[in-house]
Amino acid sequence: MANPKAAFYWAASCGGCEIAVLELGKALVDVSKKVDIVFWPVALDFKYSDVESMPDKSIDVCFFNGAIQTSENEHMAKLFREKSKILIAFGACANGGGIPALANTTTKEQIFTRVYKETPTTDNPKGVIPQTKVQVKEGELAIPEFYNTVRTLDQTVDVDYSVPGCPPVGEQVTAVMNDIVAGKLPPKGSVMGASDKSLCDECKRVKGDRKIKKIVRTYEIVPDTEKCLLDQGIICMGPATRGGCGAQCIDANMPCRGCYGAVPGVLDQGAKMLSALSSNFDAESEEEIEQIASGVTDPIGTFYRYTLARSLLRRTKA
Amino acid sequence: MAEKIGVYVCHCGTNIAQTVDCKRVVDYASALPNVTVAREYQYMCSDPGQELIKKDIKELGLTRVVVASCSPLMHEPTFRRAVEEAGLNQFLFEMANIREQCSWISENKEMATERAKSIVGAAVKRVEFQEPLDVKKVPVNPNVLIVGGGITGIEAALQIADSGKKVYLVEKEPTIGGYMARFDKTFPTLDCAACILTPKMVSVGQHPNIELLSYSDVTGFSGYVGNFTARIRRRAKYVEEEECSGCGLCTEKCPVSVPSEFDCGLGKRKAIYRPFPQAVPNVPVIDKDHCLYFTKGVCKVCQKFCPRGAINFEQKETYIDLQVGTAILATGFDLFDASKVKQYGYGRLPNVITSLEFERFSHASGPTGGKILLKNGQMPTSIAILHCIGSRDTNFNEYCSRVCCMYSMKIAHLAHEKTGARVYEFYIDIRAFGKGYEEFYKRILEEETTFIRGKAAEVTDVPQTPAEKGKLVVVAEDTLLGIVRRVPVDMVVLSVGFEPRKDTIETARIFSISRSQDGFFLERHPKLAPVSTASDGIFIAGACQGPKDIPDSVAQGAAAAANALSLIDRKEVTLEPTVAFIDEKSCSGCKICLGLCAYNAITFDETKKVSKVNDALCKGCGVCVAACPSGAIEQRNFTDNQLLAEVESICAAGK
Amino acid sequence: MESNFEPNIVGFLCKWCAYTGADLAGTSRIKYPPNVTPIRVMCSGRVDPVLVMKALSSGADGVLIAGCHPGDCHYTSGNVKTIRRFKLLQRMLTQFGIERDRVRLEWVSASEGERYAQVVENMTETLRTLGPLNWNGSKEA
Amino acid sequence: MGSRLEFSYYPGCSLEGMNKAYDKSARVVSKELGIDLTELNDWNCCGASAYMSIQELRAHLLSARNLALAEKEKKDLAVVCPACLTTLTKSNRYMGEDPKLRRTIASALKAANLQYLGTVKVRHLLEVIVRDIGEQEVKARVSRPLSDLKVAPYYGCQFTRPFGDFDDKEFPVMLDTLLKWLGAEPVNFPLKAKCCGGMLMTTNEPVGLGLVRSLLDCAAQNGAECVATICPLCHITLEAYQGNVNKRFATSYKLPTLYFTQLMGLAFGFNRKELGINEELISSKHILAKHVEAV
Repeated sequence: MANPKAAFYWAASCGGCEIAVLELGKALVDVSKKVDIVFWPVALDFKYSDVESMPDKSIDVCFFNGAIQTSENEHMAKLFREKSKILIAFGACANGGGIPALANTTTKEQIFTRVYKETPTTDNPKGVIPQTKVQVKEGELAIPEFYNTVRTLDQTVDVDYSVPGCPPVGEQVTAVMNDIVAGKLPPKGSVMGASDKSLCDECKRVKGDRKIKKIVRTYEIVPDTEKCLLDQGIICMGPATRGGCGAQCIDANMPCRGCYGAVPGVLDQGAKMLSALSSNFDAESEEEIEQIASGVTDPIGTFYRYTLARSLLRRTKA
Repeated sequence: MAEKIGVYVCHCGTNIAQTVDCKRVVDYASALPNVTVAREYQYMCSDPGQELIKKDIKELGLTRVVVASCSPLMHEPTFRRAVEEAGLNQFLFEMANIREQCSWISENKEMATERAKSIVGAAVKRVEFQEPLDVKKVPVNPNVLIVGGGITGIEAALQIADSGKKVYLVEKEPTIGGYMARFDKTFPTLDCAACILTPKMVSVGQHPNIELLSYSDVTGFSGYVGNFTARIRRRAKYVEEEECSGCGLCTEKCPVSVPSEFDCGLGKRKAIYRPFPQAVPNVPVIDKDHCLYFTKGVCKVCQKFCPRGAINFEQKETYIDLQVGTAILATGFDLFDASKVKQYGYGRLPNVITSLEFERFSHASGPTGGKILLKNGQMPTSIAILHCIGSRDTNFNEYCSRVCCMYSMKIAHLAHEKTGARVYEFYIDIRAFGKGYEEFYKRILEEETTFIRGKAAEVTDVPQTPAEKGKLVVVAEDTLLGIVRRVPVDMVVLSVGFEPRKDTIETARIFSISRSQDGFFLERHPKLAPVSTASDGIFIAGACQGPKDIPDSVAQGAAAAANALSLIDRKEVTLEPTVAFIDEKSCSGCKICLGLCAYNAITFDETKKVSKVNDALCKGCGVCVAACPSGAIEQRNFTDNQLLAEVESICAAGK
Repeated sequence: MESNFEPNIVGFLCKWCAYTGADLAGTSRIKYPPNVTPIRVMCSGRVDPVLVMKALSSGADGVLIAGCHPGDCHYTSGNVKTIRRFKLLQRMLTQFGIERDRVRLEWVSASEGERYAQVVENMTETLRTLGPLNWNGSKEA
Repeated sequence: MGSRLEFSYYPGCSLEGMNKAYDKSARVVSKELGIDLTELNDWNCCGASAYMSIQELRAHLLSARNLALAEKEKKDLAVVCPACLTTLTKSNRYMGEDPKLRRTIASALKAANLQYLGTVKVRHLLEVIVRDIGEQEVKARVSRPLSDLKVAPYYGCQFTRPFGDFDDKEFPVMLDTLLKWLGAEPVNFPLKAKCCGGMLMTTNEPVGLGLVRSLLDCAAQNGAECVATICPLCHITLEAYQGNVNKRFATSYKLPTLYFTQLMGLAFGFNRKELGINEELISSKHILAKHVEAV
């Protein structure tokens, strides 16, 4: 029997997910003996037309990372959906919008103004901003349209599985790939390569009395490495974040930022963390409570760093 | 398998149908997914209405039922019982309140109908997610805690004790008896308060089933109906109760005299004292703030003279825990502080006194031996009694204190009888509604008391005529004559009203019961459950629920006793199963929930590394559910899915 | 702004105080705008911020959370947790661009029927002026 | 609203006319106490007097305009006339409680490019001095105590009624307290919150004069050497009608009336001219000479 065909693609993302795959190293070589890679822009040169010319459902599995921020992202998502038997939302951006989705706190217009007009390094005396179509003497040039709101992959096309993480952790990726090669497929819609409990389950730190007197940011203190960061006033997203990463950030004495997304059954990761955190504010009066709450300087950026596109509200009011 | 839902829209006569187009609500419900049948009916709570539901459950195989009618506080138990009788678990029923919070609040039929649809839609969506739940039964501890030893608490205690059940009667003061012990005569029969009260007090003191804890208060109350634990603080009396024979020698010998609280400060008492001679228990207490030994380290005269060695200066305050199944609060009231109404000059003008001070003057064993005297020692020749002090007054309390009209007339009678003075009553309305009350009013009228219909505007010592010189002048608009009158008198009696006790807030908190807008304890239903509270097993009686006279207080004391006894005789009670539970498979052991439970119902299992909820301790508030970041905690009958279904349905209805 | 816009408000009312207070408003036949659809919870402390955000994202124009007055909570301090969550939630909703008046936390005791009616009237009136939230509609690019 | 001791000052109509000395002395003592009174720019009639009972909505509008102006200046409003206090407070409260009234007023204010969100508090200067400044600060400035000057503290009808939650409504004590701080002796004055008769003088003078007379009787019998006032109308009525009282009742009262701010100013060491004390109808010279050295 022929090896299964695999494709990798990155949409709106930093490329870290691709590097995470590359970094598998020897494990990747082992896997690659069992699969034929038909599309992988980070390592091999293919054109979109190569994919377009493939018969429908001829790719066995597509690992799609990145959020959907442009018409090109959307086009490729639809294309890979058509051509692939299994479409996997790979990494935090494809799953929750990731860092690119923080663009949802602003607008396309504001982004263009900042990027093409205001940044100190920009030299754009005519104030040109990208247009989808422009006439040059050779004819009409077109670039993809930039959307006002970033979406997740599954808000764009039907998705079979999710592999969370920014980026997904190596061992987990290897395990997922091996499972797929071996045909060990969970029910559609499952999250692969992650735990079903929150990160606290695998975090070794000692959890204390949960009385939060003041919110501190990581640069303000040197946290005790044995004690739960939340007990020290640092917002750690661990309680509201799916585990499976091995608590690597915690091991580096940094709080969890929530890249693995919500725990199964939870509708909105940010709102849940907000509730878990604030319920334990150590204050009774409105003023004191307000005082502690004011320590959360950027609630959206804190609670929805990786999942704004997936959240209930999804973006700020335009 | 899809659920089969039956929806029943009640007209409640015209209460709902007048403002809500029930037909449209039924049509709307019929079209909702999984609704097998939707009907409307005149009175769903009637037997035929309930039969309608039962028949449909049996014949159509309904698996869920929604009744759109009144508030669940009204008829939820009725319909739960009905569905249960038809073989469906009672928690597969949901009530949609389209009366109290829909038809009754609107005059706009269109909007009210739309709202009713929204409310019914939410209930239909919610009920799909409801699950059958088992109701747990727990035994009832037959011991009863009664807080407050006034006439109400005394009545309740005797009723329960006589039935053979154990009563713990907790009283803050050194003696039971309450306000009634301080009164002279009682209206309308004019029998002396002591004559009818003291035998009851003695019975309490001697009853084998009553454990009287005087000079004590309740500082904690936990548990649930049938199984409460009350923490009692027993203040130090510095007198050993078991040793003391009540001979009174200590009081006699004590060199310190201070104003007596019992006599409103008009008379004196000693530093070691009984509030009054018939006190129960007949044991004195030492007032630490005035005792020479405690203030200056010398004296101990009482100890020297005590023939039984009962004085113990080393006695300490102690705490005891009592196990009880029910509690009756009969904590009584405070009298309105007359000095708050500056225009009547109480505390500023001599000879302006309160009604309770009058009672003490008039009492044979009071500070004047029953004589009504002015500050200068003379008898008054004219007395004005001002009604509604602090009552029926938007500046203070809006409610009527219910007893002042009657006791004011009693005072008029006593004043007239004892001094021969001319007596004026300044009243707003005379409320003589009880048995024999109107007759008493007539009697007082015939005794030539002058009734002036008008609330006094002020009492002043600034004369306008020579006749007013040296007098207290009561200024009032006589609303029958339509003139302002100035009536010079020697003495003014302020008929002060009732107020919630100052510690009502604290008591309500300890017992987790609510207060009504006027600050008194809130009964479960003003008409149908006057001595019950929203907390099962906790009853209220007497003036702590609102101003009451002696007959009503006694009636309530007995009623609360009957309620408690009925609960005890049931032997077991059912607990609402709407508690929280933790899904071990989802719990990551993050401990976010641990410190949030007000009842310490959540514990951490160190071997499994998960949190656990103790069913018996959980009160079902749902605080932990909302906080759990893993969605591992759910509250039965208030699950996320149920509430989300309601939210979604309401939002969809608005479009 | 639509002139005859009627806001759709989701109300989370605690069973012991606010819901009973709302019932009392009805029993007393106090008239107020029927713009709130009540959801009964045992305690305002059960109101998960997720529920509030679900309501806003599903098309509600406002959310009212009403519970016992601080200190009077039937569950001792459930409403304190509500305040804690509400304060932080408000901060975040403001960042989302949702006007503060759209999500309100109010204390209504079982005896304050009149107050409940006033709260609803006031909130309805404010939301009529603010206009529809229409979150779904405003979301797409 | 800004710092507690910065206020928009609303003098009201009478302080520009017959009660100039009140205005003068209020500004002087406020400055001394560190209370920043900046006259509200472009203020208008408060809406008091008969207006409120005849054209209630319009009275509210007048009031609301003043409140809106104060809100624009981000300060609370300090007043000295109890009638202004009552009217402004009434509108402020009613707007807070009645959404319909608020809406109506909002649309009217909008026509004048104004809006009112309800953030302004209306306060009487006496209350600000007694409650915010307090005993220590006031006493610290007393350089010339009004040693044992017997004063009848007269509040009039509107200082606390119906809205004054800051003092007893029927028997206020705030002015008594302040007078004690100044070294004066407030006499027992049971009629301290009774009607001065001012509003009756034009319609039913005999009744009005009777009221003035009972006030004077009461003050004199309790040994008062002067009356301290806090209301412009009370002040004028008590002072200007003493002659008529004497004529009608064959009495011979010559009881000086002084604004509480004038008494404060004296105790603080200001001279008479700065406080407008030379402008009164019944001279206070003799009593001041007796009690306040070298004024």
